[in-house]
Amino acid sequence: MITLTALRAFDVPIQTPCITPENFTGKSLAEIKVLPVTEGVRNLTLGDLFKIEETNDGTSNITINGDCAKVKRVGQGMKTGEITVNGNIGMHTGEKMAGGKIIVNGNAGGWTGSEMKKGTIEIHGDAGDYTASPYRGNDLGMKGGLITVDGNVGTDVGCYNQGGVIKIKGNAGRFLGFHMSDGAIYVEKDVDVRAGALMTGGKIVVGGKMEILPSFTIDNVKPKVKVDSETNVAGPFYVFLGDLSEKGTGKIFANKAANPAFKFYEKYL
Amino acid sequence: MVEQKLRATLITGRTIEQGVGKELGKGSVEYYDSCAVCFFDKSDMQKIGIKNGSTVKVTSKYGSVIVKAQRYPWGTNPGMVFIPCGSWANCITGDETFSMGMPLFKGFPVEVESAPNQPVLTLDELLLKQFGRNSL
Amino acid sequence: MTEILIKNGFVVDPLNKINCEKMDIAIKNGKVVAKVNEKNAQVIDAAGLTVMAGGVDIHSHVAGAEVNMGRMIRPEDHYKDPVRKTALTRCGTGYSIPSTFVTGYRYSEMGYTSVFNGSVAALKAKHAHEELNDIPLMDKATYILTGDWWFVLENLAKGDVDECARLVAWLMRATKGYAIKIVNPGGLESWGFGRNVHSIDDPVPNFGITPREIMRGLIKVNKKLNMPHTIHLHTNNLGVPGNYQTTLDTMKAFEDLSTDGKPVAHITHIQFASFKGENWGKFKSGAEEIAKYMNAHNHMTLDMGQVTFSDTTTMTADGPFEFSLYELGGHNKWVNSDVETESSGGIIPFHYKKNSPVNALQWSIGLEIALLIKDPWKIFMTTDHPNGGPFYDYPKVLAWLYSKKAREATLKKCHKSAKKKSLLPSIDRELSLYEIAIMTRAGTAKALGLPDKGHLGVGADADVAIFNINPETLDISQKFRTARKAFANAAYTIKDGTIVVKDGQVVNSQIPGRTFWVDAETKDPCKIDDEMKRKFRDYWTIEFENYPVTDHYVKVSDRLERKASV
Amino acid sequence: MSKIINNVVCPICGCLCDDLEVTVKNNEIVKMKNGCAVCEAKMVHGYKSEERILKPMIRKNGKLEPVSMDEAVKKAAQILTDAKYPLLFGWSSTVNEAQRIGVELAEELGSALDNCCSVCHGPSVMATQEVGIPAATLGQIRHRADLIVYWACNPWTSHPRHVERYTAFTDGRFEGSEWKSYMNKMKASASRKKMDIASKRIEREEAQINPQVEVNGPPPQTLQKPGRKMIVVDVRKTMSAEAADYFMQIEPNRDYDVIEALRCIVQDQELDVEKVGGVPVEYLREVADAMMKCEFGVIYFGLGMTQSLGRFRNIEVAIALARDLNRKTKFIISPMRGHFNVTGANQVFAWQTGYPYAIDFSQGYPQFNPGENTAVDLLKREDNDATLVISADPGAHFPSVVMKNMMKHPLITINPDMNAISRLGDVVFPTQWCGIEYVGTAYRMDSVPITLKKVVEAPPGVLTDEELLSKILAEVREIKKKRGLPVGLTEQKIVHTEPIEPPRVCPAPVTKPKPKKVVKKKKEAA
Repeated sequence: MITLTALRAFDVPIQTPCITPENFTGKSLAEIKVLPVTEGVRNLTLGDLFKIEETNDGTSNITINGDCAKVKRVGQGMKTGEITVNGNIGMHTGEKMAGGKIIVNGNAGGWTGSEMKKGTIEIHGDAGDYTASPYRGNDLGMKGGLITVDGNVGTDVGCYNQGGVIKIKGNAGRFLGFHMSDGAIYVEKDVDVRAGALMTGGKIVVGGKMEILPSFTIDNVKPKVKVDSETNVAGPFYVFLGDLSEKGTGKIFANKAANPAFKFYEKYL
Repeated sequence: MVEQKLRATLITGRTIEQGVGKELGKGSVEYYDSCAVCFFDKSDMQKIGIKNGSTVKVTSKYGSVIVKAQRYPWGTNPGMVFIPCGSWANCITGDETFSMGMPLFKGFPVEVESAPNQPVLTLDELLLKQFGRNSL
Repeated sequence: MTEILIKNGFVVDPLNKINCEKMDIAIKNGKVVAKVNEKNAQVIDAAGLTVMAGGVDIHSHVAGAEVNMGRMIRPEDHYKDPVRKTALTRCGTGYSIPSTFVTGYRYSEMGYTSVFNGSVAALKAKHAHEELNDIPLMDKATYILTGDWWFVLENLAKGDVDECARLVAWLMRATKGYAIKIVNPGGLESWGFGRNVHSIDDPVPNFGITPREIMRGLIKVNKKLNMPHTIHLHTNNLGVPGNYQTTLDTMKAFEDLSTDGKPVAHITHIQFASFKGENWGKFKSGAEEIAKYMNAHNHMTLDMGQVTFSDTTTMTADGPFEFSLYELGGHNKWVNSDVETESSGGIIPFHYKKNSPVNALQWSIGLEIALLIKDPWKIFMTTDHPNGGPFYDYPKVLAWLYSKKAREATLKKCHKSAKKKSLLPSIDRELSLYEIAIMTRAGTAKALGLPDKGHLGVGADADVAIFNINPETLDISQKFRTARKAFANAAYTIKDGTIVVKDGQVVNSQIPGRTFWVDAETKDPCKIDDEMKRKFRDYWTIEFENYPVTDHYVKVSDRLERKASV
Repeated sequence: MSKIINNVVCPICGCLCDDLEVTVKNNEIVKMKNGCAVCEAKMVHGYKSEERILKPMIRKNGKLEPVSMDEAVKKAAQILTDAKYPLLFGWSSTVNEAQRIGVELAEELGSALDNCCSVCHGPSVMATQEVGIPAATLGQIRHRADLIVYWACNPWTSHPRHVERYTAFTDGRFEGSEWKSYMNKMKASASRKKMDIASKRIEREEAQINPQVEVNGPPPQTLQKPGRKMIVVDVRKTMSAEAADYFMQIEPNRDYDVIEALRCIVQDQELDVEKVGGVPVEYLREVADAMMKCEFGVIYFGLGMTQSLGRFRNIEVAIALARDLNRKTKFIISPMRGHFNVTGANQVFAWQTGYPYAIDFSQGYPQFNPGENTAVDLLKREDNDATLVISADPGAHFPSVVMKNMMKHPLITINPDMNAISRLGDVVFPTQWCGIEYVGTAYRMDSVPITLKKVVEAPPGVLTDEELLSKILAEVREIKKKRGLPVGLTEQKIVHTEPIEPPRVCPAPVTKPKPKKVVKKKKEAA
């Protein structure tokens, strides 16, 4: 196992796509120390920014200590192994991840788990905007895998989701699950406006307050809903179908008790 | 009934006077006159007891600014106030971009109160107050 | 300027009828000369290498509003292919629409030295020239969309070919253009109100003219102006199943206009215009019919528009075509860009897949036509970059042309219905290096009317490509991958007498390249009076004086003066 | 002696009107015809105001002091090369020729490069990246449009001549001007207003946090009339709304919902709700009807969409609406780009790097991501430690909460006059007014390139943006070389207006080129 400890507080963005378990496998400590990274415009090596130690436990797992909120692209494209971050981490963490696990004991930046295919990301703090959403212009989002967030998430989370599962214990921002076509998003608390906009499939389950776009239509009321094989949530829930403007068949499950304002929809049932 | 504070939605944007003012020069009287103002619906003005030309203090989560009140000439928009874009408006606009580069310029809550006898700062005074420097 | 002597290479120079002969090429002051002093010259030992003239691409969308819009809307595409800055070269991005600098570098790395930009609306010609200036290492020129220019429509509807010719001469000068480009004649104007024309005899709404009359009129104009290139035509009904009939009708419509046996029109990206079958389900190849016609007639030239199976971006001035492509579904972005009084346009990102029956057959059609037309001087190699695939896929296309084995290797992976319908298994022809040189440089230079390009005779421009192919030892049809690699990474590229690429790497990025444009001198210039200016103000939203592309916009200008017969 | 210069291009807003008639006397503009009030303010007065900067300045002990150009350039280059991560921002009020050098400078520094569009129509660009855009040049609208929708914009104030030059009040080939019918309407409404004043209404009493739409009436019969129709959709009534055939007032931040509702109606979907964004669904139905029945419709949208809640998602669905409408008729949608060359900056950046704005060069190649590399986000996170601002005024147009972060680090400004940001600079450069004092290219809001003209001579010693940036770039390279860092090449300047050689007279194309056979033949040794 490799432990990276930030040598100082970082003031400008740092890009470290080299930090993945595969990339560290088979490298000596000296070789890891000279892996290229950038701090702002400067070309540096990993050893310039982090104290690097090795514990012989036979794995290439990585532990990062310190406030790394400005460190971007950790675990980009990783396929196996585990990265544990004790502190905050910056943007694009676990982007295009194809396997393995990332645990963040702190907050994660935007685009965490962007275009992820497989694997798990556990965030024990908050996650930023565009978590699990694809890069600009891309309409292929999270394909699979699981992201769990203990805190709140920002806006545009889970856009173009094609099959991933996202579970959020806190609140979620606007445009949750924008244009998603499959997969599931579960938010235990409140969701800001325009959840499920342009969705064509998949489901969004909201335990707290929310707002429904005019382009959704009420389908029925259900006592409980299954998020994935492990999570079942008790309701009752109003089930909305949409997004009509995309001729979609996505489903939004809005908690009945938390959303008394939706009562008028019942006349259509 | 005159109330203490008006809670309203703020929009910032362009006006033709601001356009003319900025082209004449940011230090010009025209720019000052056209930008250090806040437009109100007539009913809102009565509510907090202000008239055309009264000074008001507009406060948001991000700061506050003193500007002159003016009646909005078109239609009725109770609950909406408008400040032309410029240094004064930007004392109270927000830095929340939702990760897309665009800060909070339009459609967020502010509080307005009458602030008689408080000066409306000139651009240089305003910059000095905000950033501790100017061109003087 | 340095002198260069390329020694002992196998020279392939079809315009001079030299086929893989071992000889030396001498270069001085940017030109090929009879000899240079070996002591002063930089000597390139080309023993065991193939020496050709620099490649001339007859149709590629590398610059202009449409291309740049394509760049702008595809960040996800560029994200896959970043290009790092070096001490010699600028950074940028690649993939389906590379940034301008990268375009220049990548062309040069393949031994290309000239590129002709597919289409530009006159109103936005300044934009195209600004971008062309930023494409280093290449000579370039741009075609101007003329077919739906209101002045052309009006004068041809009146039957006044001479006045039309004078106006087109003015237009070429005003836009620093090289040739008359016609895209879906009449269709672009119809698209102004969301309509289209569906045959060459469909009337164009509001203008009382048909596509046939537009094309024939402009061929006459082209002749009267004595333009170096023929008209450059993108046919009606492009990309519609069954359109090979329209293409044949179009070609037949020009038969009587060729009086001296020389070509009068160039149909570009013929692959997209050779579809058979009533609908996409019954989609078939029309290659045989097109090739049969071409083998019997000499009044046309074509280029392939080959599909290369990549995630690319389609872009054309044919607005209605792009919308119908969007309507087929499966696309997340659609750009339409009409240009007042002149043109329309559209962009759709498109992924050509081997497992799609239609895409796979499209791939087959392009190759079928290229191989079934016997005379390589009639059909040239392009991918209609980026429509069929990016230009840096050219080595792949060449491999399919010179190696049956390469074709079979790809066909094996294609959709089974395409495999069944493809004519490729029945075609044994494999192109020689000589024929490849015709399809990529000699033939294109000839069709474009460039006497100093595409060959290595004395007086030719010193644009040379040297490939690591030894015709004596390498059987390119068998070892197609080795040859493909050689075509992708030129051993040397020489531009204007300077070595710019060595071993597939740019070693000098400071040669800007020239911009060709045609100045056709008519006996009476077209009348620019107040009436004309008033009309101009009515037609466009900019003033007459602000329309032309001034010299400011052409970094290195190369004016081709022509004497017109009107 | 005064001379009149025709067809001068106005370097102010995205309309780039090119029909100005400018009178110059003693190297000063004294009169201008055809332009709008804003144009007059700049072309006749503003460009020569007392606010003009004539010498470079450096802040010493808190005060700006004039210095020589060399000293200022050296200082600026020093700041930029010393910084760990500089930001180059602005570019929308300068010409393409300068923007080209700007990209090269950013590339050489490895810095962040952003353009003003990130706080105006950047979201429009982002939306285009998601769904494309059916657009057209302005003339297409002038000739053909019979339905013109201005959504969340007020052309009367931000693009004063847009309506008269390009849309409703202009005569095209297939559609005529509606100016006369507008004048009649104005007369009628003037008398109605008098009546209104006479019968004074009772004021509303209850306070409202969310402004409630009350002037929203049903769409009038005029939406069925032949000829051009103009609809304005906005959160408040404006002068433009006054001129429209129908004004639809919606609640702030509800553009997205209203457009989505319209999209559903256009696709024959039933809505469960009765009101969207404060507008009854039956009114929306009539608006959708007008959109579907027109021959050629257009939506122009402004900052009301890009800056309110939803940002680029608003535009994304607006574009989707226009796209859906193309299945029924011809429909176009276009942003009302603000500054005269903000479009050009996007174009130049895109062709040189592949990306239109929000670019980061720190990896040696361009990376793009609005929200990550956009100026406001960078400043908010305090990622930069030096800033260069050119031809823009974030001092007046960025929220001061983020400006405070910019002020923590050195600031270089390049602007012709003392705008708010120049007042705050550490190194302050003067520059010429493009379009008044030097020639260059700008792109109109519909991406039509237009050449700006030079009408007067610049004050002595003041350089153009292009010259100034080239100087800074050369100095940056000098410093990097001294530090032993690799540097790029300076582009060869080719200054000529005529062909390099006498024009070639080619043989007619019918004669096949017959080059002499030439090449020395060598027998093989074997």
